[in-house]
Amino acid sequence: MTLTSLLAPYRPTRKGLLLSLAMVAVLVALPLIAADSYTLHFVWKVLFWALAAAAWNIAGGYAGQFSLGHAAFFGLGAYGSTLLYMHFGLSPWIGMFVGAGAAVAFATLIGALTLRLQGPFFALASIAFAEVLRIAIVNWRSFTGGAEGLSLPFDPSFANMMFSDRLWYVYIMMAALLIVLLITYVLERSWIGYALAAMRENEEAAEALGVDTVRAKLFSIGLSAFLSAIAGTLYANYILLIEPSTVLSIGFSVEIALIAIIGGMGTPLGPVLGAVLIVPLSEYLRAEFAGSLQGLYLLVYGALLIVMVIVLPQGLMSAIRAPRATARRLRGAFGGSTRRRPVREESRHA
Amino acid sequence: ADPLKIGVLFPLSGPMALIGNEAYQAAEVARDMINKRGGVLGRPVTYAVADAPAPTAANAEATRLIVREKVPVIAGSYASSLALAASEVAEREGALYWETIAVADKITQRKYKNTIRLTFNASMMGQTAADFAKDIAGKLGKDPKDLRIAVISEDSEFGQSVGDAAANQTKALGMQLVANERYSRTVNDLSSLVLSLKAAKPDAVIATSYLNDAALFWRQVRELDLHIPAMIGIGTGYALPDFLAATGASADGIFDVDAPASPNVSNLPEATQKLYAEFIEGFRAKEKRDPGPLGLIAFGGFWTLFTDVIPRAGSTDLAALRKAAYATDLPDGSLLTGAGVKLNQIGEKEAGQNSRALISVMQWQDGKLQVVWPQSAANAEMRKVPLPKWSDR
Amino acid sequence: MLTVRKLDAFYGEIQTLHGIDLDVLEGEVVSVVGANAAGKTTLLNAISGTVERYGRVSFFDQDIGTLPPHAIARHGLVQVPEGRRLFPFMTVRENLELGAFAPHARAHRAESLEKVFDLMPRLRERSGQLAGSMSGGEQQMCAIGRALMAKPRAIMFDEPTLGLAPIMVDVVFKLVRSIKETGITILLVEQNVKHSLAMSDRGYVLENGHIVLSGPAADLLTDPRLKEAYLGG
Amino acid sequence: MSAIIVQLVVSGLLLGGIYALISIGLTLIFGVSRIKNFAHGDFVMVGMYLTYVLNSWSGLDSYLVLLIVTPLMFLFGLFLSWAIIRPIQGAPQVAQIFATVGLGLVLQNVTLMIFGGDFRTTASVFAGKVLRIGDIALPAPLLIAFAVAMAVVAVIYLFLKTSYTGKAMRAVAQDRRSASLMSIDVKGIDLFTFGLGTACAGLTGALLAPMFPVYPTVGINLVLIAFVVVVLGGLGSIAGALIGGLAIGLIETLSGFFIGSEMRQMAYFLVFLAVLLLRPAGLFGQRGSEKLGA
Amino acid sequence: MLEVRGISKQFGGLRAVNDVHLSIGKGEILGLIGPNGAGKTTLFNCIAGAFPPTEGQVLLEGRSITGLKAHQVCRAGLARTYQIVKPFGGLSVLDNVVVGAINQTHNIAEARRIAEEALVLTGLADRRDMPAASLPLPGRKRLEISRALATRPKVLLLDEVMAGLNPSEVEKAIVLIEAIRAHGISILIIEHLMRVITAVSDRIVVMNHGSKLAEGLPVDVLNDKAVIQAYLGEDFGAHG
Ligand SMILES: Nc1ncnc2c1ncn2[C@@H]1O[C@H](COP(=O)(O)OP(=O)(O)OP(=O)(O)O)[C@@H](O)[C@H]1O
Ligand SMILES: Nc1ncnc2c1ncn2[C@@H]1O[C@H](COP(=O)(O)OP(=O)(O)OP(=O)(O)O)[C@@H](O)[C@H]1O
Ligand SMILES: [Mg+2]
Ligand SMILES: [Mg+2]
Repeated sequence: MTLTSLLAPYRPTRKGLLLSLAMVAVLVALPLIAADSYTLHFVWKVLFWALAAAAWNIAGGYAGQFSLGHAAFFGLGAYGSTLLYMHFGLSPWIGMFVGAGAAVAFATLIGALTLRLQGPFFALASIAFAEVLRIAIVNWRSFTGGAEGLSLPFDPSFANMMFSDRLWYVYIMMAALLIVLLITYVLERSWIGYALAAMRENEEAAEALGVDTVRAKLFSIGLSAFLSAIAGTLYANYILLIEPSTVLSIGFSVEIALIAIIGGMGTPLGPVLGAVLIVPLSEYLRAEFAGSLQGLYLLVYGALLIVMVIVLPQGLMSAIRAPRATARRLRGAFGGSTRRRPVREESRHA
Repeated sequence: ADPLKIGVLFPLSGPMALIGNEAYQAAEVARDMINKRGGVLGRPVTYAVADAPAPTAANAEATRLIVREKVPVIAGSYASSLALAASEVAEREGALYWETIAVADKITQRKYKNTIRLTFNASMMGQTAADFAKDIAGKLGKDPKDLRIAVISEDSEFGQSVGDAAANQTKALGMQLVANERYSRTVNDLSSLVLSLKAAKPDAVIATSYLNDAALFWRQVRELDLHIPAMIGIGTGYALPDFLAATGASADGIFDVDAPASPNVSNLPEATQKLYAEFIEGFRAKEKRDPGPLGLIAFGGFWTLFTDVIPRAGSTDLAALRKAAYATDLPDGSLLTGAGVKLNQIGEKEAGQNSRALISVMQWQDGKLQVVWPQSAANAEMRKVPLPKWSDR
Repeated sequence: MLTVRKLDAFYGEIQTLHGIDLDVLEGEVVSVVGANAAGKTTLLNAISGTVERYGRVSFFDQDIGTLPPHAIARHGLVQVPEGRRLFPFMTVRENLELGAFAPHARAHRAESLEKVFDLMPRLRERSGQLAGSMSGGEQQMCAIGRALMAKPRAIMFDEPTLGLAPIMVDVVFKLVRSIKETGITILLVEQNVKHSLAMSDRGYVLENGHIVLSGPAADLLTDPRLKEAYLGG
Repeated sequence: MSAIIVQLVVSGLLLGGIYALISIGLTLIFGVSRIKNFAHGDFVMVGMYLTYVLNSWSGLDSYLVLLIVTPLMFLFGLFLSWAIIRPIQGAPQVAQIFATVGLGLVLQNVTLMIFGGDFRTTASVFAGKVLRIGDIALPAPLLIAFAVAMAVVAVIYLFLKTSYTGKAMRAVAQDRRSASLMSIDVKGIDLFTFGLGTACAGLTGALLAPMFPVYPTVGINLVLIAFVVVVLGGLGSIAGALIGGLAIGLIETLSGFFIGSEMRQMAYFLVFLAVLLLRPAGLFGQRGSEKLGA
Repeated sequence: MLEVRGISKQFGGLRAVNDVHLSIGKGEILGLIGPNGAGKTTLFNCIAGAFPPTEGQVLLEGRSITGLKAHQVCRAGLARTYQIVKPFGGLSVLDNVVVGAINQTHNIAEARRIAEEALVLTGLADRRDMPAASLPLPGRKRLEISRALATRPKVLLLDEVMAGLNPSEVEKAIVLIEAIRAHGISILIIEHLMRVITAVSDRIVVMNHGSKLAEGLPVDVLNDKAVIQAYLGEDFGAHG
């Protein structure tokens, strides 16, 4: 009734609105209550992954462009604002949008060149593009810092988007996430949302119904890239270190997509849900198993991933939207009977 | 007494886990040894362990160690990217960051007050390799200005900075830089690189490699019959027993520039010799094998912290710790590797960098890595300079 | 020989068949007619085992109600699916050969192939062509041929004339008739109700997943309820 | 100079043979069951460790051990297919990707826990042997791997084309339901295909072991190349895997020499993208199969 | 309304459509028949912009739409259905149709109203909330029509939308076609059911091997010797 009604698509209700406002209020208040910097870091991290996954979701979830190369956009944002800041002293608040512009340009290039590719072909092509960018950045040392990356001198001020108190970072990240979620909500309910959904389901049919799929693709990947780049800048100004083997890596791209999928791709709150689940889980596992048996943490993580996919292939969101069907699935997955047994008749002949 | 908790941050899982764990094991031996001696400041030492496979994790874990575990010092970390991320947190949150192994120059170039590094940096390694090449020019039958040097490196942050330093030093010393190549450490084949070198005809190759690419390179050098009169490796790739296992007898005569794996113990002061024996024994008992060079370095870092810095600080207060750290003055030969400790002071260039870090050149000789340069640390004579042609082996 | 009792079928949440009882005797042609979405395809699929189903199905006294589809096909109960569903990137000959995948059919592959080619000479002409590139009628022939290759004891046809030109509709109906004459039992789902009932022995009428009417085909053809609902006046 | 170029081409082709070998199992599984197995590189890794362990325990040469490793990996594949792949067969393709990513993590870390992170080298009488024709060097292990790659391609190609089981596998690839109606045990075929693909990975591992040191994450480097090869050659096409593998090998050595070692990967990614642009289904892909996707 | 001038389409060595001329007036229904593989669907694809014709021109209300992209053709006022239906399986029936309507208006409430109208017309209104994937084949065909109608076309191309309907359903569908025509929409319809073709077509064009074989009023065409031989079969009429 409560959460589900809020999440049901195309049915914005007053209750839903109030509920989301309440949730936002709680969110905003939360960091104030628990204010030690580890907690803040933790909250930041959840918000950060939610943001990255939500940005991915627009292309990967809504438009069916299953990208495994989003690290490229993210990296362009991180590198763009950081280079401008370090070389020209440009405030990251402005550099952020320059970086995002570069990401949009790169996305447009990728989008235009991969128009005909679908499914795994698109995914592989997106990896290839991201790798090409990574290799270029690694080898252009004089400008990009090469494999060593860039390390931002810590010089706290609002203009530098650097703060001694992590609370700032948390609120900035929260604001960014809320904006992206809002964009997603509006998009989903608008005609563009329909066009994207149609394109995702069947490109040719969408085209025949008047959807300009070329524009729809470029729009979705462009918007997604833009938002990913913003996330990149926010990341860079918090961690203060960007290096290609992290922010441009395939692993990073995969993790972003993973969170959206675990949560439920193509739903506004799916990425948030994914981050809320995955980040604490991995943090807990790492803290728990560090220093004991090496590898145990990733082993458990991998196993959980498998179980999750087997049990909830459509993501957590599907479990919230259709709790009963999911419960049945769960019972089925763990060997219980899902429905009454086949009828057994006494006599073999009718 | 209540225990003294020290933060320990290494990559214990993920792609850097191999050496991360080696260093962590050495740290455990150091803790056990100090506790046997009654701990530090009369308190037993315990570790708050953090596994940081990547910089984001390093940031998170460093924060956790300082804020939650309330550790006064974080020691680590082996990988430079982790050191950069974690030391940044230490600077912000107020703890001493004690780097024992990571070599990126940048770690001590950010003017951070709380970041100390006991080991050398990447540029020093690259320069040493070039210095060494010049030193053996005579043995190779060449005048240094005619010595043809090829620099190759894998393209990680370590390889790039070491490679650049080696290339620059080669030019600075007036030698011929005939090739300067980078490659990805995940390659499955280096034949094109070997063939490029074949065309460049170097007298010495200075190679910064990780392990699998080091083994791959040397295998293909042999297969493609490239004669390299002097092969100077830099870093762990050429030093690990795994390298020997992968290349067998053909490794004989290869140089490696690194902290000494088996320093000439007899050259060390008696106290250090004892310590050395105790550490080796402790490590063997725990891990059933000998420690590698990074284990030695890591141990030295932890041991200095426990036996010198914290006792002199007298408390775990940050200011006191920092003051004590910067006042450290251990002569050469104090650490197991033969190095000493004296930090560049705040305000100086590269504050927090140990100026007495020792880089040595080792050589594979009959399956053992012997220190052959500089003379003061050497425990064996250099041999096979130049290396015999493949057809003569 | 084919006995269906209390058969239910489900697509996920939705129950599509409700307690179907149906019998087909050896050598018979039985038609199932019904509106769109009545569940005719689902019925054939439930018998073939390709949808989730519960109930008793026996074929020549063998219980097949819980077997997987391939095992059912191996008992000689073969379906020609709606929309033909050939293997588009394989040649006609390969499609036919795959029809004889079941061990008992494989042994007679060569002679079955000759029989099929004799029955449908067009397929012999096209035996090297990729199945996906043939016209609808030819594809339908290939699908029927593929079923015959299995040495079936009974064939279930699901709308075999769907989308075919009138001239091909004739051809297909003639084919079905000649298959009946070889003694193979037939269960036929077809929208061309008049035509299919005319060649059937008995018929069932399916509505919303229930059997609402059954009996000899001739009686059904004249049944006023059927006439009104399905024969279009 | 010309000797160097000939050597580059030879080295490229030999390297390409390895890439082809790595990719065959992947393309097979991809083609028949539509499973995108991101753990494939880790299967190769497991094959390498198995070879290493059997070699060092029994002292048998790794080329003999191969005869044990391959069938063992077939069984391992059957088990994984039954335990993990079967339950996700109907799941959305993205979910499948992540199940296999998870599987890869598990395999990597189980080996890490058993063997530690050390690099392990497998002994063989052929390791280090080089066949020299004039100035051209042909390392024996590479040559053997290349020959095996050719043989495996030929055998699997013929198997798919002529054998009944092979045809059934192709049928399943094209229409699963139709195949089941033709008496084909689709789940059995899935199981068998996965077993076969895993056995190919195991065989690859055994052939790589004498050449490359093995460590828990060695598969990560292999799987991406394997995917590039498979998509370049064409989804599900065995001949495509061979041609794709050889092409990537050649591109690597030639670009490494003429442009610079740091550009090797860049070069093959660029070629890969160019091919996808011109032929979205890959060099040998069934036209339109890029839309099949799922 | 729609004029097709000398359209040809070549696939490699195969000339699937060869120099076909057609024209449809406002509110007219033109039947297009021919043996399987005659090139009817290919002609549709050329007209609707799924791919460009090798030769020839297509004019809509006198304006050339040749070579336009499918979505441009659609916006120009020409909608089509697919013989191999392509529903947006994951979306509800209603949402499928809304996609057609967003062409007309970017206001979703308005688009939904248009979509519901179309669903009422095609008789799918009671299944509006079902996922499209769960519709059986004929339902999907009606969904194709509904979506096409929601784009408010001037010309509608229908490709075998009645295949699989039983005789009484066919009768209802004929009524539906007439209702669509009553909205002033011109229709080009491919169908193999002669009952339908004769009932709705004002004129008929017969294709064979890519070329036009015959054209004219239904009675004339259906008694044409060549048409009977190529398409209807000698004993056509025995059952029809
Ligand atoms: N894949 C599916 N998923 C969910 N529901 C389905 C699916 N296929 C069919 N249905 C539902 O099952 C019911 C029966 O469909 P079925 O295809 O058996 O009808 P039919 O009698 O064969 O109709 P037709 O004459 O159109 O072929 C319909 O209500 C349909 O909506
Ligand atoms: N994309 C394509 N590439 C190659 N050949 C094609 C393509 N599309 C159709 N064809 C071929 O063109 C010919 C005409 O096909 P088309 O689908 O237009 O026939 P049709 O008249 O619609 O037949 P039906 O009544 O069975 O639907 C066929 O031989 C078909 O195989
Ligand atoms: Mg049906
Ligand atoms: Mg057609």
